[in-house]
Amino acid sequence: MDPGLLAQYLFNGLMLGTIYAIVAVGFSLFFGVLDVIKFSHGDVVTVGAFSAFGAAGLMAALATLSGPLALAVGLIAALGAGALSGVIIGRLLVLPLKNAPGVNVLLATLMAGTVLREAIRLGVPNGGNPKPFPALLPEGVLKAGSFSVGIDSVIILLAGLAVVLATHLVITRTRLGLSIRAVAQDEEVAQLAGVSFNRTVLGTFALGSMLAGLAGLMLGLYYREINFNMGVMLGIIGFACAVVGGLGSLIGPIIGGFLFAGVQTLVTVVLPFTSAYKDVVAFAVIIALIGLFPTGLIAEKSSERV
Amino acid sequence: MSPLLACSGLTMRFGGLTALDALDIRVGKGETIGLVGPNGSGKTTFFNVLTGLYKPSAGAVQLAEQDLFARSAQEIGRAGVARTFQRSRLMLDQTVFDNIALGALGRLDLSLLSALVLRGRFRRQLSELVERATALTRRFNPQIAANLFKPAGSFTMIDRRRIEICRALVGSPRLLLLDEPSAGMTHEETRALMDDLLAFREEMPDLAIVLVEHEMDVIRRISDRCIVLNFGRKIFEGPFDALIADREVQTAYLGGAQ
Amino acid sequence: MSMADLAPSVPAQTARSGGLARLAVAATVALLFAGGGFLLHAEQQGQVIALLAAFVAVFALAEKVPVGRRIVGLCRAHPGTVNLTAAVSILAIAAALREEHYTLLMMATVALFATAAAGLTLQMAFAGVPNFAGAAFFAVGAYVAALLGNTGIPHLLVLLIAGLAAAVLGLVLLLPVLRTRGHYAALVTIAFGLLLRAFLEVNDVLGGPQGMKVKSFSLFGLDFSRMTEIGPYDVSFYLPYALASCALFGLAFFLVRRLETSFVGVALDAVRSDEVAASVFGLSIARWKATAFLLGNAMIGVAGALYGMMNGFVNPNSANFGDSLIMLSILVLGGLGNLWGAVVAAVVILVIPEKLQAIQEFRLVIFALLVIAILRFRPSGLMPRAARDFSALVKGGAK
Amino acid sequence: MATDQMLARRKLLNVAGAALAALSLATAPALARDTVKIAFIGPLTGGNSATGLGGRNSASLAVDLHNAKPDAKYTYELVPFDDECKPNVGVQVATKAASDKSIIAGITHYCSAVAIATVDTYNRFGLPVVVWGAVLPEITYGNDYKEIHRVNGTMINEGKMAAEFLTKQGFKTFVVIHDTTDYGKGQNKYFAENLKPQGGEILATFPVPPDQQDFTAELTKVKELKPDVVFIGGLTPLGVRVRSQMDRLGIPAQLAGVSGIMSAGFIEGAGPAAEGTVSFHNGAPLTKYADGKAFMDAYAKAGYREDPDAYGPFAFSAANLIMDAIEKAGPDRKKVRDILNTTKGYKALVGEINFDDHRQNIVSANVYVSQDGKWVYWPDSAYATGTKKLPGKAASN
Repeated sequence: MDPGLLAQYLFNGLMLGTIYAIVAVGFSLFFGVLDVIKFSHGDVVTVGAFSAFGAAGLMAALATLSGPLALAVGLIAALGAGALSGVIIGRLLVLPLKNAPGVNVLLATLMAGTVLREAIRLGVPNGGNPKPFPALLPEGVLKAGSFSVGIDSVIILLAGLAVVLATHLVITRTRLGLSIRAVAQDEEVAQLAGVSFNRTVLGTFALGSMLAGLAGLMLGLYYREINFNMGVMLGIIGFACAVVGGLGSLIGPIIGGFLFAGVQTLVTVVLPFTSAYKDVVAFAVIIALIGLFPTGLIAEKSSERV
Repeated sequence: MSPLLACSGLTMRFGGLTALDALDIRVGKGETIGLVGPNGSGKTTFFNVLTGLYKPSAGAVQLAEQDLFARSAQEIGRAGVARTFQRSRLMLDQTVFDNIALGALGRLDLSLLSALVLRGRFRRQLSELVERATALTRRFNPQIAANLFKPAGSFTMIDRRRIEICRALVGSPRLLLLDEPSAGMTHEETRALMDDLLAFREEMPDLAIVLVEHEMDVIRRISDRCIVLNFGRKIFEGPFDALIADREVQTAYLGGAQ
Repeated sequence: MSMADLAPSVPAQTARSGGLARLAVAATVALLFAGGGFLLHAEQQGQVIALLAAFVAVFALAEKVPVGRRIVGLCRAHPGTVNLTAAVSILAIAAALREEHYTLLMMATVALFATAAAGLTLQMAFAGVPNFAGAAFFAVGAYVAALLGNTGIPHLLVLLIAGLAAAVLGLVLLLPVLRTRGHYAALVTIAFGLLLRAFLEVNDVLGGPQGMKVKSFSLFGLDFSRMTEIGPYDVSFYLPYALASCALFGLAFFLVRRLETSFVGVALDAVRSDEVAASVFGLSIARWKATAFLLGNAMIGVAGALYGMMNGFVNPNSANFGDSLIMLSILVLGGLGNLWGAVVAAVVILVIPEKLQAIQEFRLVIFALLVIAILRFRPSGLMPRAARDFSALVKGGAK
Repeated sequence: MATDQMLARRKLLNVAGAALAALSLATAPALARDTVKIAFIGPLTGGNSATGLGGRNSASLAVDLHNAKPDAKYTYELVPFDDECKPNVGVQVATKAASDKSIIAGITHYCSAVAIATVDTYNRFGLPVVVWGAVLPEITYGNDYKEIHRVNGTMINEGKMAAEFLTKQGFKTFVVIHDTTDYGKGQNKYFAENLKPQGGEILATFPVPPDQQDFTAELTKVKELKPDVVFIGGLTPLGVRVRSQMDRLGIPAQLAGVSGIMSAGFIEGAGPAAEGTVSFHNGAPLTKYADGKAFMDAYAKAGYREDPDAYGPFAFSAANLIMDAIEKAGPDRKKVRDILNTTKGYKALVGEINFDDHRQNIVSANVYVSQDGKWVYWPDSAYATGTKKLPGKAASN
């Protein structure tokens, strides 16, 4: 195959994988501290995208803002809205249901996701239609033979990888990260050691949901189009990546994300005319992998004491 | 006569860590063994290997001539090994009876046919089991027997321990493994529980018991023989009085403190 | 607090005043069903809201007022009376509303989804095997009905085959489901549901995205969709479907309750609550999880087949994730393990949104908020499952 | 609930504003008139709700305007139902509407899967319905139910027109991306069928799930194949994503789509990249019709929160068609059905409505092009006159 096209596929796969990974890391974080699946995560991505869209639009309407400034405003809006919705859902739904069966939390957050999604659909003017996301990054295309890539795509990819790295640093190097790890290991011991459980949980929710908000902004910048439904499938895929990679670890969901994107891209490349089967194949791979690695590729440390 | 339980060269490795190191342990019919050792010395691991929760790396395990080495938990359970757990493993939402019944399920008719259609056999077994559970629990505390169909979670800690022991006994095991039954209980409660156990012991003279315990008082009162583990190795075996005098045992405990 | 705590104290008292107690139980159940029937039928917003308020009040009374708790205890102590009254009430409602197509359609839908929930109860509430692909197995049943409906095979047999097919398809998942737990197992079923739907849609063998027509159910030569009168009465063709669906639910109810009140039930609960303890005491975790998973899927498949026959079509969209979640919501909202709870929840989840048609595009958001409210304030569901009490089955009472 | 009624009331007041003089005349006789109910069924929640709400608003506008007429015999009440674009929910609400004897007729369905699932129900209950948006041919042609009518065209016309027009423009090689619903699959089928005799060649066909977000993998393949045209068989979200991502990968091909992408949403969503996209749609543009501007004005004045969208005018026309039939026949389903069956030369917003023997409106598809942020009727566009060049042509030249 033409190396340029190969590079193109590789870049597409990397990009998709980075986005999946960022969403999946959020799932893994929540699971780490609280053993819950927060299924509204995908819709928080949408909230982030629409907040950035709204903020950038508002700024553009108020004054003619230059690209970087509008981008900064969009970024703050996406992160803020993501964190806020994460904390609200954590405070009002997840913490109170801490002792209920896991499926209750799952269902409650799923419904919370529906509320977010419907609120966007009903609240944004013509919210049922896709919205064009403004091009806030420098335009321009890098070309090499048949390989062409937008400068903005490169920026988004690098930013995405940087965010994954930054999250790793937050978890391993900061006080919040220490608390998160402590609570994830043993809630009781962490509390005895003076780590505030509720604050840590909410901190984790804020952090994970900020990642989701950021993913929303990145999706908007990359696809230049956002819609109220964009988070649904992304949420499921992110969850799948987190589980396949290994819940509760940080590197697992990242591997899961790239794996899922890889399978999807590969099917389209190898079997282009049956690309409709790519989800069939991707999910079959998921089932097979879980059959082979019942606790994820990066196995969760078994903390069960007999 | 060969002993009831015979472990030889029993070894359990987790990665590079050797949790059990070539253990030779024999338990005779009707014997009560006190198993002691510092934290992390391999006592609970020994139980977990013996009950099939961990697969041993090497060695041999026989229960009354039956080979149980590396068998599944349920095979071992059905062979007549029952246990309690250090951290209570009662199903608190379920009734006392359900918890105790679990101990006997391996020997009951669990076919779908008799559950759904041919209920006569099920009812007979149920009546027998209810009677047996009532008799068992009554010996420990009549209050439990009177409330057999209340959730286990509504009982006090000591009653929960009792229920757990009843669960282990209801299936008439040949070997009973008790993992720190006194954990989390006061002196008085522990004493009362041991009294119950000793009283019960007299009715089941063939039952062999291995008891993990930190309370030396308990060990002294009920064990025929003591075994001390340290770093997965057996460092002592003999009567309780000899244990107190043994130097190696003392350094094992004191050494851990240094 | 748990209502279960109250149950054991009741039988002793009721032994003396059995007749009166039974009457009270029957009256309560009949009243609840009458209310449910009105709700199914009510169209005016005012009526709907008043009925909903009445139900909330009833739940509050049953929980907070001594008399209410007493009656709940009585109901738990007399399951036979409850079930008999329920059956009679359903027949009475069906007879009274015999010409109301839409109401009967909703009644049948509720019964069939409750039947599917009974299958999920075996899997999730008893054995603890998560199944997030309920709608997929439901659709499998309907596809089997579509394929076999025209072949001359008696339709009762088709229902059975549909159940079998759903169970067999579930075998594919058995290995990963048995090897995993919790969220991992949940993902296996989520992935399966998405996979099946995508496959049905892409592949034209089973009709592609348009799906297939399903022949209407006929029993002993009696075509359900052609029944417009019974004796002197004009009836909706949905009446036989409503009755058959309720009968199917009755059967599922019977099976699940029998299993629950047997050693199998004890074994399943143990496997769910504590795999370690269960295996130490000689239970095979794999055997029980597999049993529950396959039996549950079979039940879902049978219900799906009848649903397909009633609707007259099946398509890949029937297997969507959203519908699987609807089934799950029914289970959780009703109270895991309580089948009457599942019926109440099925009404809440399937009928209330339809009654909310007047608020049109705001429907979904209001509904989602309602579910959140229930989960938040009644985390163990509308009607929590009672602890298993064998005392009624033991002759002479060992106590 | 109370707020909801208030909302409805406010909407009514808005309409009153739209036809202030007429209304003041009409209020008095309106009290004496009998009320007749008409059902509207479409997707009001979920992914296709934009079109559904646009249709509902348009139908409700038609009803309000009709009620404001002083010489109307009946007062009409629109009863909206949400089919969620789900076939089983569709059957439920269809049963609900059809078994409610006070409902005389229905304006039904945008989603083809739902429309095809419900035809049996309408036939069984004898409720005459007019389909306002679903384009699957089988809805009218797959049965002989006298109750089912359709004002919009089918995808057959669209596919034929697309194949003819695009080959005539000189395009030779095509790649089709269609969604795997029956809408997308059908569009693909009729386009491909009609393209062959015209001499066009399809290099590749990519069936994709309708909710797919990322098309870079497919489009990279497209890049490799270098077709003249990328043809979209799907709805607006799909169209927007493919259009935006084509840009990103630097694919110069012409984009053409079916009526599913001919919405304000496409132009808004794709932004400047929408320029030059070609679409095929049954019926002529609103401005071509005498009442088009009046409709748009009235719609704007009524203050709906959502746009009428591509199929709003059809829902509006279907509502008027039904109300006029009821005016003639009275509130009797059978009579209304018979009158609807024989519709010929009915002047509607979307042009003249003529039903064939399958009660399918005979329409011819028209070509539209996205120009300067609007969908422009091809003959009127700068592209037809040659001032502008279709992007695909510019690339191939």
